[in-house]
Amino acid sequence: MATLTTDGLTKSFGGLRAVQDVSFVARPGRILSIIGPNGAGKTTVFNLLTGFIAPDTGSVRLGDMNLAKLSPEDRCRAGLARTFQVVQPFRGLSVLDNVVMGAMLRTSSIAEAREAAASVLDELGMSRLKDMRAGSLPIGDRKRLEMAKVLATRPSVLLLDEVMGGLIPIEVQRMISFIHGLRDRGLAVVVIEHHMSAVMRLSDEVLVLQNGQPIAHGSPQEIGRDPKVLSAYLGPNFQVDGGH
Amino acid sequence: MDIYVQLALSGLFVGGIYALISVGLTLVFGVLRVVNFAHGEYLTLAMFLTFFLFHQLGLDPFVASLIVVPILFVLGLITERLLIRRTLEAPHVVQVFVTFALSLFLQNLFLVLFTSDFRTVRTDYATAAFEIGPFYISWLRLIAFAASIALTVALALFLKHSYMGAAIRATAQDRRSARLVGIDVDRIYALTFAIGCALVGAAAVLLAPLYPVNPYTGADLILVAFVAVVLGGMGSIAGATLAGLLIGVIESFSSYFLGGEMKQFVYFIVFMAILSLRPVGFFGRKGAEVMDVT
Amino acid sequence: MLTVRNLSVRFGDVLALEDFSFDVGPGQVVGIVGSNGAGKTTTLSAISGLVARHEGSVTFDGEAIDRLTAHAIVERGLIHVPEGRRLFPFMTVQENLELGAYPRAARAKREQQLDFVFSLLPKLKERRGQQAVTLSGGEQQMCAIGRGLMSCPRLLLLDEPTLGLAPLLVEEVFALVRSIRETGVPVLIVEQQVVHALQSADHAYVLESGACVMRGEGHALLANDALRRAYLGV
Amino acid sequence: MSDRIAVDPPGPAATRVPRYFWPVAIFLALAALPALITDPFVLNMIMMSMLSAAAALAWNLSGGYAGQLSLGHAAFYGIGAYASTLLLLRAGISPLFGMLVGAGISALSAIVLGMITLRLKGSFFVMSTLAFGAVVHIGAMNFRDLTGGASGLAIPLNPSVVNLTFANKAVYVFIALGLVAAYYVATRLIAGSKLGYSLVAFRENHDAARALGIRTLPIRIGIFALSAGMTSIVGSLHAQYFLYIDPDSVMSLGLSLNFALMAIVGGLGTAYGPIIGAAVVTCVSLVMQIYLGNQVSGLTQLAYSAIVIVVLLSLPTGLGPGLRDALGRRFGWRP
Amino acid sequence: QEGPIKIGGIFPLTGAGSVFGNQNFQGVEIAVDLINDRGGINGRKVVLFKGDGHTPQAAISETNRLLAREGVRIFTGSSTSAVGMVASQEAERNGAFYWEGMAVANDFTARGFKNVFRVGLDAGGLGRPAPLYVAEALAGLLKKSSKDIRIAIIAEDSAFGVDVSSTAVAEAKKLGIAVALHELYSAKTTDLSPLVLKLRSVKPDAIVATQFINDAVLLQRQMKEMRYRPPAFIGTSAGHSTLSFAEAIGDDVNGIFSSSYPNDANPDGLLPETRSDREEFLKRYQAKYKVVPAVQESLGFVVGMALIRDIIGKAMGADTAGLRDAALAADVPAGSYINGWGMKFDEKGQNLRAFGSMVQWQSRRMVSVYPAANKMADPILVPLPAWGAR
Ligand SMILES: Nc1ncnc2c1ncn2[C@@H]1O[C@H](COP(=O)(O)OP(=O)(O)OP(=O)(O)O)[C@@H](O)[C@H]1O
Ligand SMILES: Nc1ncnc2c1ncn2[C@@H]1O[C@H](COP(=O)(O)OP(=O)(O)OP(=O)(O)O)[C@@H](O)[C@H]1O
Ligand SMILES: [Mg+2]
Ligand SMILES: [Mg+2]
Repeated sequence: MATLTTDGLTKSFGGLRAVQDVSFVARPGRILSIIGPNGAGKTTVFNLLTGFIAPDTGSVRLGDMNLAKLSPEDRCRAGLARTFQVVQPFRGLSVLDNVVMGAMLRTSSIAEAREAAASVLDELGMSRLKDMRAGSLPIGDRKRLEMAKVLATRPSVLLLDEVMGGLIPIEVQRMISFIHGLRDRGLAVVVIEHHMSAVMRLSDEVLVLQNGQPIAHGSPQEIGRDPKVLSAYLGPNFQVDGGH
Repeated sequence: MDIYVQLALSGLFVGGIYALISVGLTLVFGVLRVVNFAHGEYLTLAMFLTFFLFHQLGLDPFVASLIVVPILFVLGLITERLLIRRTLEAPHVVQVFVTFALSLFLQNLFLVLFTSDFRTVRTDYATAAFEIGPFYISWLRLIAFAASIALTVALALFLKHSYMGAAIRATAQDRRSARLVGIDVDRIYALTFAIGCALVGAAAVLLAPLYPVNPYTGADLILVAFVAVVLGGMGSIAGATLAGLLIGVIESFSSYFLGGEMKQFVYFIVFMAILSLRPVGFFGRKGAEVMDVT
Repeated sequence: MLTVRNLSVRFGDVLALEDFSFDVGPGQVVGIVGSNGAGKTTTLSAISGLVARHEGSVTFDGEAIDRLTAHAIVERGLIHVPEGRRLFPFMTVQENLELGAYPRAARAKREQQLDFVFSLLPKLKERRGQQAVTLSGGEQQMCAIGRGLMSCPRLLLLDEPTLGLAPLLVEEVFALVRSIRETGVPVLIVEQQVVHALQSADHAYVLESGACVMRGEGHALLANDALRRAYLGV
Repeated sequence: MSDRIAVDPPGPAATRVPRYFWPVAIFLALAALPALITDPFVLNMIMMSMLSAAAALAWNLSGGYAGQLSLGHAAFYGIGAYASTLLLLRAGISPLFGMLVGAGISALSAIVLGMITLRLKGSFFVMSTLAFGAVVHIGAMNFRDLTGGASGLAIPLNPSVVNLTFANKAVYVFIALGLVAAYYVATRLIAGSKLGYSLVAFRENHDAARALGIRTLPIRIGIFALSAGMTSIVGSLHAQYFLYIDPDSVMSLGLSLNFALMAIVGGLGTAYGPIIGAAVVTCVSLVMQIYLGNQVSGLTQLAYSAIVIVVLLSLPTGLGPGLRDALGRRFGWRP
Repeated sequence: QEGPIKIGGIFPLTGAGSVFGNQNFQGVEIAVDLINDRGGINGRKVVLFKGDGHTPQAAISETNRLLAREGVRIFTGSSTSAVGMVASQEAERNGAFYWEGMAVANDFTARGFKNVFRVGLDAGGLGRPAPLYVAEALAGLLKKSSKDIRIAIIAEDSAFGVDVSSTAVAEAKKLGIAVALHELYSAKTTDLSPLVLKLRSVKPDAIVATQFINDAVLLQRQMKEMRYRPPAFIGTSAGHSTLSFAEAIGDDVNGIFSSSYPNDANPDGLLPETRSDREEFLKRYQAKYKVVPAVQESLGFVVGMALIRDIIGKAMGADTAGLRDAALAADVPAGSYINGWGMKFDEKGQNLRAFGSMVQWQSRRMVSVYPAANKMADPILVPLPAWGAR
């Protein structure tokens, strides 16, 4: 299992500074949450990490490896996997085949990939959906499918972009336990989430972005009390333990 | 020096007609997301209509336009209703090949009805021209050019400033959302397709006095229009116009300097070169080619 | 105002919604909550005509609207703000809003309505010239609701308006819903933020696998133990 | 381009009969045909069907499985036809070798073209392949010293195996049948492999595929090149059967459209679809010619295009999957 | 042998080549009707089957269809070389007899086929008359010597234009005529003004053009628009010898030459029975199609008469070997066909007594002016008067 290190990531779109000087370390067995207002640059950070967008400056390293020159697919092969905020299923294929596409990365036999995919679906409690067409799933199941696909690539660092959006509280609870399970297996997990009560329960540390810049970094409790974060993001009524 | 100006002028004049043919095609693509391979056959049909009105009733092509353009509009409505509408939910390839088969169908229908003979609209003014300094300018080609540009500008203004135009643009961007703001999307589709056909009808009326028609005339011309549409950025009216003009000028210069047989070669090479540098064409928006993902 | 009786929707073999009946009265906020795939979006889509084939009846202001096309339903003032915002991406905020006033009834009042929306959502006024695709998630949501308001709605259907929004904005959206109700326009809202939704709703329904399993006043449901266990895990 | 293209359902194959039972049985039955049939019209019809089927199978690998809708494949067909013919005419080299040279040239040009155009999406890709086809066609017309230009090239009728020229049509039919069988097997093998899955992943959602570590560009270029090479070989065979080629008959846009049309009519992204499509389209149009050909000019094509429209509208996933679904519903039968 | 004699006609009847294909076919059909009305061949009727060879693929399947389904063993065609090449190859492969009319490819008779004959011209036959005419007659009319006369040779870029124009270039060089410009372009073009500009700057004494109809019309119109007028204009059979061409440009057609299949011959040079064939053909064609036949129709008629009357009739049947012997033995004097041709084949199967001619549009009718045997009138309007004054 490897550590993901980023240093001084910066990216502008035209005149807009979407991400500015963002640095952090995601360690095996730990969960880092990135939060911040809409448009703060969170998803852009993921795009930079996974190579879908090239940074203006800044570096990304996985263990000892500099990822700068690698394409998204090669970063995934190296063990850095992500989900999409706007889910990207293979709509025309069955749920199982969607996951097989991920599982293929670690085996050259389709039969083995199918077995691996089936067991991932099982872990996520999605076995009964395996023959459904991915395009006909409701939003929540699509989000879980998104998880299943990347888990099947057996990543060492997992980037999750709002996988809890659209889930009701009890489902959120299940998702949290699931992610804790991943952490306990030694994965490094980076989570983008607006669901604050989830963030509080889930994270080992939290990074807050605003207008592309980091404005706070610390344990969930520290963040929940940080006045800058409260005024920029959480709102004055926020309570550390109870969510809203 | 003079020769460059004269070449540029003739290039622009031909380009104007390419532009008018392309604009209808790009509009239909932009809104319905249908690449209409039968577009050229509507051109042929309208040229035949112009010919028969001229020949049987003695109607001047410019007068005939008052009949031809509305007929094409109605035919567009009918085609959309009978055929295109049924393909909108089908896979993209099915759409492409339904319109391809339609083009084959119409070509052979014309063949059965009109035979493969060439027909010419011979007006007194067909070759009238005037001189400015050392340049010769054909009235008809000048008028065709001016009318093409005028129609294109009118279309752009209509799209930009009328409610209907806004509805057409909205439908192009997201058909589901369009439904939700109360736009009758089926009607917009029919209307857009019909406008596309009417535009190509107008192009045909302008072309008829210049060029003989037989069942394959449209098929010969349409390849240029496809290139113009893509080069301009699919769905972009301004882009198609600019690309149409550009192709006209490229053709003109390359046939003078490299020989007539090379002109297509040159513009196809330019086309591929531009696309490899700017994959979405002149005014295409990134992501526009996959914009509507319902 | 809106009366829905025995609504059922089928997608191929999947029964997405079964026998759902409810009412939205004048000036009411009615909430629908439920887990993923429960059929919430399907309900709204069936009402607004996006899903054409369904069984049961939908009556709006005494008129049966279930055989009408989507645009005809919009003309009658029943406005659906869909899941995932769905703005016209390459149009400006102002153009998006103006298209909201496409229904004939709304066209005449376009300027007046625009002022109203801008006063309610000042952020949009600030961004009026910006292309929708470049807005942040929250701004997009505002714009989508604003576009709905531009149609002079007589009933507003909101599908997961807070999805993906930062906590501060979630508050703002619910505040907005309350102020819309103040203007006398009833709102039917679908939400996964169960607590918020139930707090704001006069009346609420709980869907599960396409069937309505609970109904009642918002506050009452929020206090219901069964619901708290099933949905809040407490 | 679209998310609703039929795919060979990946999944455990039907259990009762061995996986290759039906294909092998059908192939053997077909192989017996040339020996039994002497009617040259029917033999020609089978030959044309097989040439089309092989080209459609080749097209389908890239166009169907990877969703790379190319309308420039006739260029590769033409390159194959010209390469083997020129080597035979100018250097006396056997077409058996010449077709491999052609396939190599086609694959190389596909790689170059792919590196430029495979970054383009949707209709942009389609149009740029169309432009490529046009450029090659115009090139063949204009480089007259090499290609004979529009006058074309005639191959002498000197029957021999080395010349791949035969007086007896049945021999051609055997060869074409073998080619179709080989292409079918290749398609099945690829479709069931990691490569096939990767292509489908790309077709369905490009970004998602990349995010799962699937290296899309190299495999897409690879399959494009493979498809081009396979198309090219069919082109060489075409030249040897017709003994005359010119740019219009071996590299026209119409030809490219036909490859695609046959795959689509039969069932895109399936191994058997292109064969069904090619056989049905070819036979229907040839048989119709018998009944309509002596009437008014154009009637055959009129009827043909009308039938194509009706088939596409009523069975948008193609005859193969469409009929399979219908049979499946009726008899629970799944080949 | 009883039953009718079956002939298959493989012509492009649909698609881009169909204009000439249909015209050729109509001519052959008139010949068949005429012979049948005169009692057939030895009392046997002649039946003509239609095969639509709109592409080489179609040609091969139509040939096979007629072979297998209709029992046809004698074929004729084909208007375009691509179709003729394939149809004849398929006939040869099946041991049938093939009789070509209009396809001009020089390679056609160079393939070593045994049963394939071309009664019509090769590319040289169409390409040579123009330079010859320039050297022998036009130069004098333009008051120049053939040493200092300059011509521009332009052509559309299909097999037809390429083959014909390159033989014209070769012939001109042989005759010592300067070729100031040799240029090809696609017949599908919508604008020839760059070509007109080039012609204007080159200033040839005569333009020799091989064109189809639409581009022929376009060139004349654009020359007129741009006020450019060469001293003489020589077209070629395909585009410039059709009624549509005259129809499209009106009186401006007068004075234009066309190097052509002879559309017509001076009746004085024809054999007596040929004269009556000629009248029959003109009468029957006009009765059936309501227009005056042009060169492609009369060529079709010649092709039909030569095949049926002089080959099948002599061979007394339809057996391929017999037909081949009859063809090789044929020695039909010039003036035996309505266009003045005769028939004698070389060992490759090319008719040596087919010749091209020069016609000129006079009062909007085509009139033969060259060679002497076909000459109906003297050339007029040389050099060409201004546009609108013809
Ligand atoms: N390709 C792009 N071109 C231009 N601007 C972009 C692009 N991608 C993102 N942006 C802008 O960059 C900013 C950051 O976007 P990003 O998607 O990273 O926000 P986010 O923090 O993920 O927000 P949310 O919580 O709403 O998902 C936004 O203002 C967005 O509009
Ligand atoms: N177009 C469709 N085709 C097939 N099935 C569909 C389609 N749309 C929805 N469904 C099915 O209908 C059921 C209800 O879906 P719906 O979108 O209404 O759920 P929802 O309650 O809105 O869920 P979420 O909270 O995830 O948005 C789901 O099981 C879904 O799979
Ligand atoms: Mg985001
Ligand atoms: Mg929903």
